[in-house]
Amino acid sequence: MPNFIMSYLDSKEALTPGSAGSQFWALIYVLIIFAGVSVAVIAMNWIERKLLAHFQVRLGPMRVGPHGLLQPIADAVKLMIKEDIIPAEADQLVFWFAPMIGLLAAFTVYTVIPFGPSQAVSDMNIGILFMLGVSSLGVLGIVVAGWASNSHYPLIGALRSSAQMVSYEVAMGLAVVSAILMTSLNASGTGTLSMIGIVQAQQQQGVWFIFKFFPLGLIAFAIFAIAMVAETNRAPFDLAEAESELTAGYHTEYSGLRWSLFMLAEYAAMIAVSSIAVTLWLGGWMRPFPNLLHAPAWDFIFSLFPGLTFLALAAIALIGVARMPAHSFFRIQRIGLAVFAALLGFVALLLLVIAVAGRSADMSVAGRFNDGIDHVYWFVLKVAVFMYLFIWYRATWPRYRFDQLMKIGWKVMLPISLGVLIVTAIVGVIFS
Amino acid sequence: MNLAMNSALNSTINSGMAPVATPWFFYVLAGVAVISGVLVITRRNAVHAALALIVTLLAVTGLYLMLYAPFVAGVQIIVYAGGIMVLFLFVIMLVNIDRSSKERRFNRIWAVGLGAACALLALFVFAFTKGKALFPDRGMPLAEGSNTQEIAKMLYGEAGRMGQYTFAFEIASLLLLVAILGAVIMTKKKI
Amino acid sequence: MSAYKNDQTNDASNRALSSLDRSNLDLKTPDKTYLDSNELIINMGPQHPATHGVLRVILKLDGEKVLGTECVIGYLHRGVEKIAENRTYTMFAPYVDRMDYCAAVSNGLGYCEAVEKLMNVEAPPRAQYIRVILTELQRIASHQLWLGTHALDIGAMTPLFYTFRDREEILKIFEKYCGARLTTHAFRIGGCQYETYAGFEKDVKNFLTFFAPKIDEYEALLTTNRIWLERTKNVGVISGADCIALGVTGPVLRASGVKWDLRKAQPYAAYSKFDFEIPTGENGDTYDRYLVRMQEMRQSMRIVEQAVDAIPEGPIMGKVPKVIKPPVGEIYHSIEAPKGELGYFIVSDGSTQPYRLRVRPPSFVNLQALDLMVRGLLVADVIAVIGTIDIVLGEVDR
Amino acid sequence: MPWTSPMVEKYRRQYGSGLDAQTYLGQNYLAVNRSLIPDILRLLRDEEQFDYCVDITAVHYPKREKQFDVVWILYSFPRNERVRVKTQIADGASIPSSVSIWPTANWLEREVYDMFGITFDGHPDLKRILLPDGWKGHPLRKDYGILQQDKEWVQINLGIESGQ
Repeated sequence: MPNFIMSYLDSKEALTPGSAGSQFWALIYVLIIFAGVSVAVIAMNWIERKLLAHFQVRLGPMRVGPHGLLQPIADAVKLMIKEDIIPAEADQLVFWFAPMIGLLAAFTVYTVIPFGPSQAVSDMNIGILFMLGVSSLGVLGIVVAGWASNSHYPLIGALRSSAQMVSYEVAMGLAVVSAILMTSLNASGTGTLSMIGIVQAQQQQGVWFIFKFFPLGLIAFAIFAIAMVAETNRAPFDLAEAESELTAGYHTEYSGLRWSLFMLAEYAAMIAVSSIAVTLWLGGWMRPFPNLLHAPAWDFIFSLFPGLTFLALAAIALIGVARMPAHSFFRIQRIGLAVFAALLGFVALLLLVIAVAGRSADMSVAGRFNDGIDHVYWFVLKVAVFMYLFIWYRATWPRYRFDQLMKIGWKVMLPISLGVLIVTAIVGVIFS
Repeated sequence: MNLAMNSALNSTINSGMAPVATPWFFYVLAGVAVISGVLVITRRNAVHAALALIVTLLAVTGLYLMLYAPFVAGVQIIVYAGGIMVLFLFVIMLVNIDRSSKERRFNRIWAVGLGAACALLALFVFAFTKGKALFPDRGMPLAEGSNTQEIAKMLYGEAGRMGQYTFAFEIASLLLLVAILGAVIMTKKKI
Repeated sequence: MSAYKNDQTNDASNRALSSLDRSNLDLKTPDKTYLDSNELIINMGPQHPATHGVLRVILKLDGEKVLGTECVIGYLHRGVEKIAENRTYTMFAPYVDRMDYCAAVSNGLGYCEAVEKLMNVEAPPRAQYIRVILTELQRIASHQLWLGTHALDIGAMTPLFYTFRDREEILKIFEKYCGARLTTHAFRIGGCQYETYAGFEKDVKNFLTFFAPKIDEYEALLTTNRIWLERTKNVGVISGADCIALGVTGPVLRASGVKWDLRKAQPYAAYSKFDFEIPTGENGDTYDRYLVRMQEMRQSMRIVEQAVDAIPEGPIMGKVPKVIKPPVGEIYHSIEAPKGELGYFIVSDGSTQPYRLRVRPPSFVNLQALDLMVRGLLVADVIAVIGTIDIVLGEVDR
Repeated sequence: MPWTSPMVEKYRRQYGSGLDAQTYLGQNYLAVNRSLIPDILRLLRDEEQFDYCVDITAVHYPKREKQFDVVWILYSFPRNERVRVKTQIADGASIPSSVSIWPTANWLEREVYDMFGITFDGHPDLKRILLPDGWKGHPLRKDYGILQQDKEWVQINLGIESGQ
């Protein structure tokens, strides 16, 4: 193997490629994250449709592939070959690049998301600030798209969403500050804005910040969890694209691939804000009870989880194979699902082998892989819970009206988050 | 992209003194900033001008990063590009653009503007010729890793010592509070 | 009728009148501020996901606040009344199903009863009971459709699928009874054409036991949902006196506190034999209309239950001649359709075709109140109010 | 069959021969001279509590001298009673609007105008409601030819002969 690959694998210190100055690995990470997020968005598409369908006593996509597994691919192909319509009266140039702004903003934040102590593109000193800043650029894409369409509904949608995002950013920012304040409760008295540093602070203090100064951390987390739904324009705060009022809001005039870029940006932003929540309050990459159950045996048991999860998925797919109607029409579907199950099983096996091989806590290649898989697994699992919540909200709640939304943002969430910040500061001074 | 380059970069990071990127990078950012700055004042369409201004601000953000000032860069994005410019666009979108694009592009006090530009140019030339002699010869530690903490010490001070700018900082925030209240009173008749 | 006070009528009609006067559209401008923006005229519809068909509402907005509306209707106009003049009484009967296609059975009942009244015949008791059962089932189905779409308009997706799932059970009964699901043409002039199929009573009773917990399920999703309350309480308020002045009938009128239901006030079919209540609201807002309709579904179930238990034996067709030729004269007959008072005004010249047939559509008249109800509200409320009036464009435009 | 009630007696005394009260199949109606219409309608609402205007419509009799019957169907909530008011008017004649009495008459009168071409004086916004503004003719008149309309429309808009 070339040296520059080994240099990373052999490295004794866990550093992100950005901090280590390794462009090669940074590039690899960027590509992995880009591909991973894109795949996650596609998977989210399928999962959302399936979950919503089951919430609503129907089956959801069933035709394209077994249980509609290939539906997102069919959707993507359809969107790509659809005609890209730019209205004659639209501002051509701005209309053309508006979706890119949102997409760029949504994907840029992934550079600092820590999937593990060294599994991030870079560990910036201003990590969380960078994330909030760049994700706040996403609103530009929406505003500009609504304006460039030169049409009433998109304009109203854009106005709504920019007002909404700017308002909720305030409460969100204050909630974040109260979490950052907690990172400074150490011997040196200096906090950190670095995403990795925030998780490490939780590790050192031995508590996830959601449970810190109960219930202060919990309230701040709740504020953030509400604000992030509003930030990403999801139900029940999806006023910007309120289908029944504004047809489709700011992207009414968009079609085909350009429209799909908006969707991609929206889902990428959902994953990004969930990652912030996980990092700030839910201990990031840490597995449950890292301090309480810290014996090597426990480490080994928890490191089996990724493999077991895939094993469970494979089992579910196998049950699906068995339950498929015995009709020749379903033969190809059954084979497809069986292959899918086999694939999942293979991944499970691989993960289990790595877990067993890397159980000794030394810095062997397998050990490092094992650690990395563990970290990424727990991080992704926590994010997935948030993704499920997003879908659940959408299935359950009606939509808020615009003035009510603003009222909640400014008159309820902002004072509460301000109060929590002040109380957190006071409590922090008293107890440290 | 090889090990030698990596180690070279590592060493620059560790020494913490050399610029983070090549001059080439600086010229690109500066060029983007200047060109989009020109676009801001030449575009008839107000939204285009605002978008160009955002590009300028982002280019300046890049320059801050080159100066090992990530905190200022972050604040630049979050406050100017993400906050103020969104509000700008918000207002501009509601303005009748057809009418404003027919109006005269430059207003009548161009002589003043020209004078200001000349003064600025003279200042630049002066600074360039005098060079380092103008600035105090105090090397600031170029610490990317602790930039935020340094700023905090300046503003709020360390344990047992008030910061250099604490008072100014508090005064500024008070001023902003007054401005917010003023804005509310101006726009709302009944409170 | 106790809740109704007569002395309010004049004021109310004058008030409603002045707000309908379009020259007043400009008067209600908001307080001037330093940031006044231009008024916005937007077209909601006719292609819009939430106007329930091809309704076009021209909205005059200040920001998102509605300053005035104008409904443009007629996109679905098929000239039903003209068609009636060119068809015999029997041939025209299926056409009425196409007006309020969400409540085809009710439309058919009104038409058949009007012609029967004009000919001075009466349907036999068994036919009347069948009519009541099917009409009340249709009322439940219509309200289910309303609930699903109304909730979807307000942003709750899930109730739509629940109500459509349960509405399917009613449509199955219709299908088994007369072969059609939507435009049923279930009744004939003089009675019913079809005897009930074997197991009809059992199916209906099964439906009742199946459906009772389902209403609770809908209510669990919405009735105490905070967001639902915020979106519907004090939205689209209309007083009882305004309702009467504007001719608004049905659940909208009852939600405004006027206890008036044609099934009680001027009973038709076999309704006088059943024990049921007229649910009313107090505030006349969207939430009360929601509650009233939910209660109406329960009351309809009560009626169906009583009717199925007491359904008499006997013929299902009255003594009507083969060729229907009512004597010269005219008649107005109206029934309580799910959406309000559905009336038929028929003028006969003694031939086999109606000389003039006028339909008094509840949706058309109720839609007129939209302007009064949405003034000063926000765009999102317009959607909620259109939904809560419960219009069917097939009936508005005819 | 004549309709007798205290209310009818009162009005008959007041207006004499301009008013004819009948009942048919248990439904009452007043046939009123056109000149009495505004008074009668207002009195019916203010004094007799017919506060709900159910419907306004018209019937066309092309062979008569006064071609149109205009019909108001009224209902009284306090009395739970219906009454129809009818009047005859000639083609081209107008009739006072009752929007000031029952606001609901607004759209109903517009529809009558749309379908029969009867104009209502004092209506705030009398224009077509169901048919497009540029429509020719009034469809519910008996002499309105459906086929003719169809042929003309096809010829003008599609440039072909209608197959009807």
